[in-house]
Amino acid sequence: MKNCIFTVNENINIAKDVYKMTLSGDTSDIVFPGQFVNIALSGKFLRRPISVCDVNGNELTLIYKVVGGGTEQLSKMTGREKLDILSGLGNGYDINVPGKRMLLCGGGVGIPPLYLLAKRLIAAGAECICAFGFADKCDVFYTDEFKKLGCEVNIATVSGALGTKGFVTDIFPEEYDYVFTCGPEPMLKAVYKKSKTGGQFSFEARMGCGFGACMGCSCKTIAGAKRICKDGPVLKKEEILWED
Amino acid sequence: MKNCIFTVNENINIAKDVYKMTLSGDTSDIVFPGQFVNIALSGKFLRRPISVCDVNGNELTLIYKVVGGGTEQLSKMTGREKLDILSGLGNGYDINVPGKRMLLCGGGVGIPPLYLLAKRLIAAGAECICAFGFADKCDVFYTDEFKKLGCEVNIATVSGALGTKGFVTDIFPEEYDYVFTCGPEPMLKAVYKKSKTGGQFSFEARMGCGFGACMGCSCKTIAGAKRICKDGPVLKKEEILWED
Amino acid sequence: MGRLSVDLCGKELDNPIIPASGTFGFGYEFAELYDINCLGTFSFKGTTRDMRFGNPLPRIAECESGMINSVGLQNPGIDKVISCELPKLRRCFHKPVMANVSGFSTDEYAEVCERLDGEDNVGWIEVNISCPNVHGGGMSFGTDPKMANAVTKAVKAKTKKPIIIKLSPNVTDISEIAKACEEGGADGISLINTLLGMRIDLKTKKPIIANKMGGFSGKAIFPVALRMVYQVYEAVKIPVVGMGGISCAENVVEMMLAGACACQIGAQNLVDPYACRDIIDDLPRVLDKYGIKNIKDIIGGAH
Amino acid sequence: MGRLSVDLCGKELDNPIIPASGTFGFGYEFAELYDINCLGTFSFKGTTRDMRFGNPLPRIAECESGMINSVGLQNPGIDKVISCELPKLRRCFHKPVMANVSGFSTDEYAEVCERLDGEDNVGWIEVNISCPNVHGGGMSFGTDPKMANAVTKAVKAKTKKPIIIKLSPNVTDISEIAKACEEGGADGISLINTLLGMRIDLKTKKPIIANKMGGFSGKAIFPVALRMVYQVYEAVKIPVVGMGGISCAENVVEMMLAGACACQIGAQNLVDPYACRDIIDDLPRVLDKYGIKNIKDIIGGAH
Repeated sequence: MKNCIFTVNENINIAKDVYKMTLSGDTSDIVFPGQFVNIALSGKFLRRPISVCDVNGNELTLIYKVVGGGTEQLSKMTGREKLDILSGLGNGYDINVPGKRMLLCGGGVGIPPLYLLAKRLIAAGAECICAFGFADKCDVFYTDEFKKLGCEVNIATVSGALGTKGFVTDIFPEEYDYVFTCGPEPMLKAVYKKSKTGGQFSFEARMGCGFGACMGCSCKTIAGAKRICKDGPVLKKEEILWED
Repeated sequence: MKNCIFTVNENINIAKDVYKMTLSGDTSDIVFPGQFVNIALSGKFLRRPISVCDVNGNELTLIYKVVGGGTEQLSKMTGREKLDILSGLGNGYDINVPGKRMLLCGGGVGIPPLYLLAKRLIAAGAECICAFGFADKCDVFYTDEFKKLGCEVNIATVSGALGTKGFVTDIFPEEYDYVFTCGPEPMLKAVYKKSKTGGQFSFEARMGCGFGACMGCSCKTIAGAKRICKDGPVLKKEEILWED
Repeated sequence: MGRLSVDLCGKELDNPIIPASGTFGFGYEFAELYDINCLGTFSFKGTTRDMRFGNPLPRIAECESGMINSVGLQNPGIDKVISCELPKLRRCFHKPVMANVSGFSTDEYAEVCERLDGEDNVGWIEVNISCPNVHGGGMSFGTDPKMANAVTKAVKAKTKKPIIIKLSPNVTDISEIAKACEEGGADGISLINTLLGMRIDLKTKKPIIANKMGGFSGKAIFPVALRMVYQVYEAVKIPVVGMGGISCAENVVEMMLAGACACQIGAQNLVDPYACRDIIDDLPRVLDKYGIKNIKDIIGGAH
Repeated sequence: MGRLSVDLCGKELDNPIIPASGTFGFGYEFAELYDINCLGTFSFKGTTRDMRFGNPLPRIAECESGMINSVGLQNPGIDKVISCELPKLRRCFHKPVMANVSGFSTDEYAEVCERLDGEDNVGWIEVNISCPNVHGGGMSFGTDPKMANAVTKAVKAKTKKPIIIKLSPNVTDISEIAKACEEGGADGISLINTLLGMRIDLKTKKPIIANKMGGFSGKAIFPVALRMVYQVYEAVKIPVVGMGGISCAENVVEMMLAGACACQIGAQNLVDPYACRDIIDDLPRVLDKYGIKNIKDIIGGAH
């Protein structure tokens, strides 16, 4: 974890309520795909956790959706703003997994962290098949970017306006060796049920600190209580304990 | 009273901890010298009341001293900032007074409102003799500006580094017809005691709203309770009731 | 009956927005700025039997997201309120107003309420049993269920106007006090009055407020107010007027979900004199955003 | 003895800055960021006899200038704290630590304190009688002077470590509770724990916190905390540790003027993990600014 000032370079609307922000700063503590940063915003007490989409040298890419006052404030930035950021939070995905055909399963703004993951997996010689779910056509983003990395990209929309009508579980490939996933909890549950391989699942929670101090985001796992922010957000499939 | 957005044009340090800020905006409710504006600052709950130094068309001049976090924030503005301002607050000085030789008695940042007053008095054909008090040489400001209006300016400093060593009451002219004053309460008391003519005294208080709603700044007068912000800040000499 | 209309003790309000007592005077300062007839109603400056100057200065201290006041019930006394303020008010405000009453004995409360009983432009009497500023005054009534009950009974015996008891939040069990007022015959409960707070001046090293402590209000106290409104809504059957730190239309919706049938806006009026008008104007947008048809449908919806 | 040093129940602290329980874990997360030996001490995660998972999620809600938490005393239980956490802690923190203890009966409080009595790196035991998160739990002890007195006596009988009782602010009369603890033999008082607060999600129209209500902390509550520290300082002779909304060195000076001999920093650690270190570094500048030679000279200076 590092606390640094980042400078906003660009902040563009790429889908309905979804923005891509690039920033410059000390990214040295962002080591694993699936980690997140926690952004202080003026007038807001708590920081806003946003997953890392990509990191290139000192450039950080974040993709986020406007869901409340904090992300709305973020969306109005136009460039040159200075942001106080805690970076390199969370455990992130572990890419040292068995097999070659990797399934990357993402829903909505759960997709961005899979981008750096795909890059790393492909660099390590793996094949990536993406199963991405969106509500509607206007919500779709970043599919070309994944294709450019060399991923096979399959899309499902709830409305059916683009790709297969339905959910990510409706566009699972026949064969894959391992699944990485990030998205809303109902999607994670569906992926958990449908997938027969090992996998890593990235969870969301309302957080206090984002670095393990407050126990605000603890969840029960097979291996005991874990803090989503520090021991997660990525849990191994075999650790997961679904409540109710 | 009017609530408008003003734009900061300039903000310069003119004496120790003292700044002169010019702003553009709708000044139409600033009618009398001695009125004040109430400035909203981001992150501060209460507005900051600052007396009007001058107004020219849509240009407003404020002179203020850094005394806490709010004025410090104000002092760091460099231009183009937008400020939410309630303007035209308070009763202000009434220049329809008997006589021709006016004594303008000011201490420190009590001096700025006397500037617009001097302008108005001179325009109305009066003579202005200023008695200004400062702590030390580094605190002195705006004396040349008063001279340029045609005022006679006498200075006292507590340290004696400039002008007469002592207080404003040590540099009273022999003759004058009326006194207008603004400054810290001990100075107002001394002027009240020393002056033999009628006069108008501008008071300060910790305010809540600045426009008469909260009763946060009421004081007792001969004429009953008055709100410094709404019925003041200027009281006629004959109304004043000193407590203890 | 618009989508913003609500019922308060049998009287319809065009909307649930009510400037809180002590932040709106008798309305004149605000009437210079906008037509205050857009309000649901407003609660006028706390009135006692006798004229009061109130506490010494300073009476105001700033806080993070709020302020402390210690005005100490400055008011002209009930005679002048009836002879001067109410007639003057009739000219700029054409709806029933909420009269806010304070006192230092059950007799005084009863007497002031009796005086107001005949005033036709008084729609409700809000009885402040909680002002934290006055030594030996309102505080004790609001922190003791028996006293709260006694005041309620005393004022109910003297007026037919709906009686709304305004509670202090500086208690261990707000529900207990609310129930005691309901048992005493209260027609409604309003809460919360200010939290008792303090600031010290680092330069003088003494309390900023002349009276040392004062009432803390403003956005900062909203979560405490919301919690207490939620608790009181569960404790009593009479209507609850919510207040404490409301600064926007979203806060109004949240407070009504907690159980408020109407909302008072206090400190926000002092920093933004247009706050109430703007909140009323903004409410339809917020209702649309959250899929709410009529605001009265959401009262207590979070339970 | 530097200008920042203070005495806490007979033990000298290098400075008055103490991260508050529940916002600093057992210190490890912060030890990765800076050398936590710069602290006066710190109060570790509230510990109960048995392991607890705590409350369901969500446990966190944001507020204006603050936050609500409803963690519900998640902790590994006293056995694991003694066998795992304290030895691990010795490696990164070389000063006496403040052990924070919670319980659901006087026996449990007494048992946990007895277990800690033999731990040499525990300098003080802070007994939380005020956690508002646990149904039927700590709350009742902190709101009743008799229960507070009973807990104090029970723990004092089992340990020679200085006992600091941590009070809940959700009471009518904080002085009464503090006096009951002093009478029970407490060596110090710490306050305030969180205010009971609530937020409602406008989208779901239900409380954000799974447990509905939770503890409100952060800058917003500072004026209430300051007032209660001022009151308790006048009510008791034992040392008072002040906390509640402190976010900067100026707040520390203000809290000490009100009567605190040391200060705990809570929610601010969660949004600025370097807060305590930075406050310690900034204190000399603030003392200079206000003409204070040694910080201990100002304790209670506003009275």
